[in-house]
Amino acid sequence: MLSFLVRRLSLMMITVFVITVVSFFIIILPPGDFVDRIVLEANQYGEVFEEHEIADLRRMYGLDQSAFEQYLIWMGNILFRGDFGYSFGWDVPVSELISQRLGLTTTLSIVTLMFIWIVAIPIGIYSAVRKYSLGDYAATFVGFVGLAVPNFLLALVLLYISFRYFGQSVGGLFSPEYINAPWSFDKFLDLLSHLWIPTIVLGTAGTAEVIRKIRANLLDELHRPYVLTARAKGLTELNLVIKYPVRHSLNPFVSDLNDLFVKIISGETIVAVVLGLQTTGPLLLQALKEEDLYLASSLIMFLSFLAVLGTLFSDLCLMLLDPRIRRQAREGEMM
Amino acid sequence: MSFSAENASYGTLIWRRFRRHRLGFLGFLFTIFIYLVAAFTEFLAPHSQSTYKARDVYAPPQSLRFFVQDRSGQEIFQLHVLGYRSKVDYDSGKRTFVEDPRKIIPLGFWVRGDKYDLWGLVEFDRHLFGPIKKSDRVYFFGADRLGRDVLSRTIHATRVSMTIGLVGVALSLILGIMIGGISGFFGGFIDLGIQRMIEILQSIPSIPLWIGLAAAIPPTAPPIQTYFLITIILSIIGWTGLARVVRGRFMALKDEDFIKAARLDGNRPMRIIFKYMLPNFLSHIIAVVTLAIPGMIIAETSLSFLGIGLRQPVVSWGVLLQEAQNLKSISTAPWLFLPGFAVVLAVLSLNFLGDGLRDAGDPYET
Amino acid sequence: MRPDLLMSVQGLSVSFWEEKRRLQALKEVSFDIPKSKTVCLVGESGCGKSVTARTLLGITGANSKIDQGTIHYTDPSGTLLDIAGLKPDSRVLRRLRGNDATMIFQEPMTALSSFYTIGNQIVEALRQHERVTKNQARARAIEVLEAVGMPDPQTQMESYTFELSGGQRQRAMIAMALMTHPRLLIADEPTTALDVTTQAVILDLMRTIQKKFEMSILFITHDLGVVSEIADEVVVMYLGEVVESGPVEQIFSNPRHPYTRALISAAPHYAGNQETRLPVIPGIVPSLFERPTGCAFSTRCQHTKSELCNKDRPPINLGSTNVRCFLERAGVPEEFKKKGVTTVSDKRKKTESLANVALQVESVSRQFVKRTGLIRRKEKTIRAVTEVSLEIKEGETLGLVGESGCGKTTLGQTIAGLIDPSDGKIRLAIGGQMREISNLSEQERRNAWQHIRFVFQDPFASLNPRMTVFEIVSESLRNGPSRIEDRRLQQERVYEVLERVGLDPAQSDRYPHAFSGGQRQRIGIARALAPKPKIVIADEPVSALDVSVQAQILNLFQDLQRDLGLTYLFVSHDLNVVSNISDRVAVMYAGRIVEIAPTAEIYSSPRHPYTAALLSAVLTPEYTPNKSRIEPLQGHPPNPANLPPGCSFASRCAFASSNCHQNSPTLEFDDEGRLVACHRKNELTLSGITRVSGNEVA
Amino acid sequence: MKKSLFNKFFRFSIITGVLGFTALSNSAQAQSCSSYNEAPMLASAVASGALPAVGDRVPEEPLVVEVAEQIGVYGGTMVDTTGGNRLAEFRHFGYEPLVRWSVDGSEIVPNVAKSWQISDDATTYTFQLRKGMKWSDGEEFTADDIVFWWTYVESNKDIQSKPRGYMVVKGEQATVKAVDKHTVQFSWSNPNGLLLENLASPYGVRVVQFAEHYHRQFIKGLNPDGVAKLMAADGSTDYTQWWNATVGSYGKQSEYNNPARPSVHGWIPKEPFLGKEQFKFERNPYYFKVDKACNQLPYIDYRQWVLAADTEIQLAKSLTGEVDISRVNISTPANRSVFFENMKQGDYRFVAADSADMNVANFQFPENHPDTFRASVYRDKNFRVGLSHAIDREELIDVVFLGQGEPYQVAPRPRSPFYSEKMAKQYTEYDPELASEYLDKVLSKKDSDGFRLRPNGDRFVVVIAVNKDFKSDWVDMMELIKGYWEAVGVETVIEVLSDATSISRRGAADNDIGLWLSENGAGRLPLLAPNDLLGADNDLDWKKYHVTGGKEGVEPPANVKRMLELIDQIPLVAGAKQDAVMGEFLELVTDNFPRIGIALPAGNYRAVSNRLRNVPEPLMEGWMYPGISPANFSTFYITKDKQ
Repeated sequence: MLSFLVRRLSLMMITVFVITVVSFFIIILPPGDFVDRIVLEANQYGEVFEEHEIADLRRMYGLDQSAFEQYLIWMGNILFRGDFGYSFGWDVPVSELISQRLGLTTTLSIVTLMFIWIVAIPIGIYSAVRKYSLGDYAATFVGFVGLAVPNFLLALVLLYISFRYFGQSVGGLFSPEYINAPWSFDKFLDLLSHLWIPTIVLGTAGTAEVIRKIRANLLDELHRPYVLTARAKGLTELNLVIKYPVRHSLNPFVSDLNDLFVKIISGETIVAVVLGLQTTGPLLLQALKEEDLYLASSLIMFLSFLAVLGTLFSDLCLMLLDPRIRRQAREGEMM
Repeated sequence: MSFSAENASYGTLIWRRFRRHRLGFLGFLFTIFIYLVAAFTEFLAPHSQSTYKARDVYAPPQSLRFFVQDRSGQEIFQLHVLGYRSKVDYDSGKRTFVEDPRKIIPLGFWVRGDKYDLWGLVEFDRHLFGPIKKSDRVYFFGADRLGRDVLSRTIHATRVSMTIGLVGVALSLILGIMIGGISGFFGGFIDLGIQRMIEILQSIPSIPLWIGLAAAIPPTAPPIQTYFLITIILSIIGWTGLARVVRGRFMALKDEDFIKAARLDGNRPMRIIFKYMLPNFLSHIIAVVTLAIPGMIIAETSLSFLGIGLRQPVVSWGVLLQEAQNLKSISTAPWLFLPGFAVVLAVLSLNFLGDGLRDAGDPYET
Repeated sequence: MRPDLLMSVQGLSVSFWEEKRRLQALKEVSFDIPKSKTVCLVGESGCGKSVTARTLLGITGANSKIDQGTIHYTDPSGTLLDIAGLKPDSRVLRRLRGNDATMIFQEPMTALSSFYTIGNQIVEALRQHERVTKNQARARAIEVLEAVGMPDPQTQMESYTFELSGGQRQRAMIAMALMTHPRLLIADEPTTALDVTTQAVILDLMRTIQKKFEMSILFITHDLGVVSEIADEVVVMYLGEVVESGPVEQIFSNPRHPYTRALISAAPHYAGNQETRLPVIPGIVPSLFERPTGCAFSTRCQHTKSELCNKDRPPINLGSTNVRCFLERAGVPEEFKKKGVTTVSDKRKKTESLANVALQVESVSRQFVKRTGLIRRKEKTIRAVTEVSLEIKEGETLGLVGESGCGKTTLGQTIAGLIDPSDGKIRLAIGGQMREISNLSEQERRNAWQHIRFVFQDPFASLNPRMTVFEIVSESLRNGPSRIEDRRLQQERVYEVLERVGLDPAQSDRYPHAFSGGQRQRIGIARALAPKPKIVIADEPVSALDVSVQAQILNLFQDLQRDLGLTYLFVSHDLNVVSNISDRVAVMYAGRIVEIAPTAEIYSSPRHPYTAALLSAVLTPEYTPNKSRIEPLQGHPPNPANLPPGCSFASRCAFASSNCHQNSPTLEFDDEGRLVACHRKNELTLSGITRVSGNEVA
Repeated sequence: MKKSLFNKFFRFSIITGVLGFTALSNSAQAQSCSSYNEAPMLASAVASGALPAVGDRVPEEPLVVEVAEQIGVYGGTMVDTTGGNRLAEFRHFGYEPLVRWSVDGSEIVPNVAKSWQISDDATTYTFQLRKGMKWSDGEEFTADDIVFWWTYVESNKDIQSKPRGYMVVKGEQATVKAVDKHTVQFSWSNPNGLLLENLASPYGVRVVQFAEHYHRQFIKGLNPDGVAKLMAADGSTDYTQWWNATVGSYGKQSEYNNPARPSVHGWIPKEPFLGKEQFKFERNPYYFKVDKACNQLPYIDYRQWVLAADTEIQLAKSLTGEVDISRVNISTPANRSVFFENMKQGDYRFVAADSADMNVANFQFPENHPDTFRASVYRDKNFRVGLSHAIDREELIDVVFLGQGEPYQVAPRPRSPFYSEKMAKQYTEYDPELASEYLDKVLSKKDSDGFRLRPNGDRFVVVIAVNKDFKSDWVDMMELIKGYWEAVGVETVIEVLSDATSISRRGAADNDIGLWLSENGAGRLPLLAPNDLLGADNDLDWKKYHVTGGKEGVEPPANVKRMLELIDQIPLVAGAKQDAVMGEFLELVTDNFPRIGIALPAGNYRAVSNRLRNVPEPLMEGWMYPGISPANFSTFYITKDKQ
């Protein structure tokens, strides 16, 4: 078990490391660098930099070095000093920018995941048990519509409705009075009251997918012999379905959990941009667009770390859920 | 179990099962419909995608009317819409439109309108439906900020959006089958390496990938090239899932008795792959592919939203929605969101179709 | 209802809805279950045995419907219930189900959930029906587990299904069914998935617990050997109908229905003479959609009188057994009047003496290596086959038997070339010369493959569903040195071989799904024969087939050998089947061959204790009152990843000495010139199948 | 015609000539106050002695600011949105240079400096500072602070390699010296004719941002050990990087982030705010401005910023009335309707905001394009005139700009002293036939579809690159223009770029016709960027020739040569001389017609919450006039009932 964890964690580290290399070079792939971006932006509102000022900026940001050197410096600082570098665009250390937003992203992602489960699992079960019933069709249809509406569209419409008809303050996950307040129960409630729109928007696509998955898996499981055994024991249909086939059908679902999680994290970017949430998404998008190198790289590193962590989590869940996998892990047979 | 037609091939059986899947079949019909629209956009759209009329900026949708009064005051049947009287009001920042009952715009089928090259071959100016008078305009979906017909633009966008999904998935499929197949067939270290690569690709959030790659598209690329580069970008991200499916299938099939039998029959690996393995997961792959197309369509809209997708003057649903993606449109010109319904319809149809295909995929399952 | 009855089923008809078609699964089924007796439901697959059992508990599923009939049952309080009239989810029925009447299933691996400990699932059976604390339920579970002979029940409570052996799983399943002290235990093919030795243990156990708990058992099986072993009453079903029912001794000694007789005679078994050709029932059980008018069996019955049997449904004829047949009205054939069933119709003609060696296997081993651990450095070696040597003569059939996991399939596939041996040599007689066929290049191997062909176990999985029969059979003719380029000649060969295996060449443009299991196995055989091979390796080719079809295929194998001079390596777990077809038999245990000898010698006087144990567990479809029971073989084979030192069988062997636990015996000639791998081969006297059937073989 | 233009310039030059004296008399007014009022929020601090009395905080001669509507009331919080990084909007509180633009941008008026004198040859500028003016930490603001800035920051090579160009004349850096405690002098050996304009621009702000007493500690040369320690604490190894990240000179956000840093702004941060989702600035109790009623400014207690990067969120926040003044980028004609729809709910009003730009956009022609035929076409004025006449500006304004604006060329705005009707209106009438006539003089051959051909028979195609991320309405505009130009036979390809892709196109030698902004059209702003009236920005060959004295580049035609000379002249002369030079330059430009304009920008506005008062109308947008910050935010107030 311990060796399993050690093995997995070291694999994770390697994966994240490779991702940092790949993403670093993807970020610098577009033509130009951060200084080009700010010069362009400045030009757009009429400001003109003088040549020496541009050179100064480039030297200051270390952009006069080769990409390889830049990467080594950044990685070296992370490894040896725990320093993630400095955001060009925000003029603050990357760690300062990320810490709070990463928390919000994680919260939002997890709440969305919860939302998807709470909505999709019962509906999926219902759809499978009452296959081809009116309810099944309705659930499938609504689910698919959720899948079909582009997130950003839904987000914008909900945003408009919320401020136009409910007069809710727009953008962000907190009301103004709580933004800089320390954590309290009221702040938490305030967060919840702002979370529902992004959660719904982010959750729709995932919900449809999970409903479909649960339904298909469960349909397979409902005809397994152990269901008959349980039925023969005299269990009521509801107890039986939940204790046996549902639990069994969760397996493939849990192993796909991470895909879902990664999708939510990716989808979060667009939704957060539209809704003006201060999560990592808009930060990353902006950083990418203006090649705020260390900010973008660090964000991707953290996000992919989250994703890899999600894989581990889903594997651990799987172990929790499936004694067979637990045994494999114990015996060191699992990757 | 018995089969009503004993000579029925595998494909026939799938089709028969598929026919019984009601939603799937409905999805199939709609999908065909949408692709037909994509094939005949110029003919089906009343106007070209770029025809504009300055006076009709943000004209709301018109409704179809059926009867007009002739000179004697008698009601006669004539499809028509009412033209607008409009006035700009700077204070409200708007052009206000009032239907003018005297401005009857008669509509008809097979009418002459904007010229186009059908499939780049024949020059033609007939349109399925539209105003009888060439200079008239009809806006069933309203007009956009340049006074262009949203319906016509939606129809024109169908081609790009629907084919981008198709081409993108086809590319992903080629990559997925090749890489997944290699991974699954050879196994061992190659498999391990490819699996790691897929894992890494899947752990990178897709947006940085998109942005990085999209920005690398040369700005001088003509629209058609941009279009293909965008599909390539979409498929670079899309292939991993397919590769996994293919690999899984390969792995499972490799141990099937009939594959062993094929080896014993002296077949070479290539023949085993193409004659035995591929046909046996083709139906599954088709289903997966069908389910991947809507993902591509949505992804294309997302790319456009991020401002790194297709660019004007190319119209895709993503481009149209991106143009509409602002509070101004919601608040004062909600009809600009109508292309969204096309997206929903297409995605729904393809999903239902894919679901049906998947359910029908294995005719031996009960 | 008679007071000695626990349950009485009268005129029960059940139908299913499948894809908008109504399908009658049971038609006027009637039988009784007496108290504390075992009733066996027998028949081939698709005869409605399981549906009957499930109907009794109301667990047939939502798409089924009881059309008519009654299931009378007196509950513990003395109330007479009609289960057929109760809603499946009614409280009354639910209280009965799993409480007063419990059920066990064929495959405990899938019938038990792998997600919960067996303790959890056993305890649940009790707590569902009785208000007991967890601890009480646990205590009772341990008690019951002990009663069913589960070793170390305390610990095993916490195990999962996949951590138990097949026998232990089935014990757990039985324990689960016994938790509530049921009065009726329904067992749906509980031993079919088990090895013979385990089957013997479980049957023994069921007999014991029946006595102990005074239960009635409804035992469903297709295996007449099992019936003869356990039944008090027998109900023979065919196509959803009861065709004959009666006491076990009557059924075996004086079967009145042609189907019953055919079933008994078609079952292969060792009868002192292996050169037998099995009597067969032509055709297969028809689909429920194609139920014949008149007598259900009329389409396959040798005694059908068309004017009679095809028109009306025969009435039930009471007598020594109750039988649904017109025969007695039409005139009973002579053979029916004899006691017992004739099991041999036709003597097998062996061709000339077996002189030339066709295949030589020399010290072949096969290991699989599994890497585990933190950096995949630890290796785990699974020794599937260890130092196997054997020879097969031209025209000979060598039977290879052993329990599941003993390595017989790996050996077969290694010889066929599907798996490379880790060690050793395999030689094949090609053109009068012994040529090594292991360790060849791909090209050479492809050439060798046409001489040595393989028949797979599963007739469904081994045919490519996307190819027509013609394509499948002709595939090997496209490759290799003797490939047939000419399309016409190719077709000729395919047609020839299809005819040879009893298929209509006109159907060769069909896809496999249009054929039944038996026909598919014929296609598989045709495919093997197409390039005119010398040797055919058949891996359990009949184990997936029904009794009647099994006989057809076994006969086909024999006919082909006789006509084409083929050499067979016939791999099977079923000693009855092997006895029927083999000239010699090799017995495998834990990857090694422990004994090799001509069939008659091995069956009548085994030299290895394991062979003897296997034979003692073999059940034959004959009823013998007061059978002398041999102590069934306990324990299970060692884990091939972790073989103990010394003789692998030592831990289960009644005769093991300390030497056996230390040194591994090799396969050597004993004093009588028999090849045995046993240290004590010259000291032991072991008995084989000595029982001689009361019904003399003709 | 020529004469009237000259007359105008002459009149204007007289006004500017006496500016310095006007300023003097301006400051004299302030003396009339015997005591000052202060914001109630400061009362307790004063009472407790933590803060000196208001009379001791305000300079002896505070700047008295005219209010737009009426004397305001103290209190309240004004809310803005911020895009987060690159805080250009900090102009909104940080526009406190030495001298500043008047609200309407027509003149330069005193700010930190109460008055100034310019030597006749424009080589020496002397500024009088306000006696008793304090930094926000209560230390006195003196001429030494400005000398400190010049010596240790602006011309410090550790911090930047060179000072900003306006402090350098013909390669000579300024001499900055403190004449006395409250007098500072900038001087060169050559005239620096545009110093005041530059000081009033955003680039002038830096002069008064470094308090010597505080910033000494960060200067390596003055405090080597201390700096080393500070850097070590921050884990920095590079001084330039560290300076910019922690102290920050112009353009770095860090310059506002440090609450301990003394400042002269109206509001100052109380804690570091960079990267925060929302933050507040508090009034500076030592602010140097008062109103006529002797109230110390600002009226508003707090300025609050809420992070909203996405424009739609910024818009939504304005629509709900959360924000007091809508941002410039969302206050477009296109959004006017949505603002109007939500006006009641959001409780705001429209305040007109004039653009300082000359035009919504201009086309620039690379007259030295590497493709020599193309270059020859672009050099031909007939081609440019033809294309200009081909554009239906009325329709375009109607469709794209909601009918706001008038057909206009690249020319000073109507209220600018440099306005000329000819320059603004020539060739703007829509006349396709006339256009064809002009074009026929350049490209007469046409193919069967009516497209004009090169001599070799290929179509002559112009490619216009548009950055959709910058001005999305340009894409729409181009779609119309493509139609107009193709109607007269010039095939036009639109290349739609994004921010990212447009970078790779910058400065490419083979860029075709450029499309860019025409800024600095109001008041005297045209003086600051005369280059923007010449040919393509990227077309450097002529300029290179001019700069290197003929060693590199391509020799320009005589009129261009003259224009380049005049551009050099403008900053070297002052007063009437300068205007004369500018006049000649503009006439040459008018005659040469190097750029095609579309329309005069109009119809801009800001949505201003109804509770916010004293907002002058019209506001003005721009960069060198850093609109809208010269609107005197310190005089804005929030109505008592809505605080």
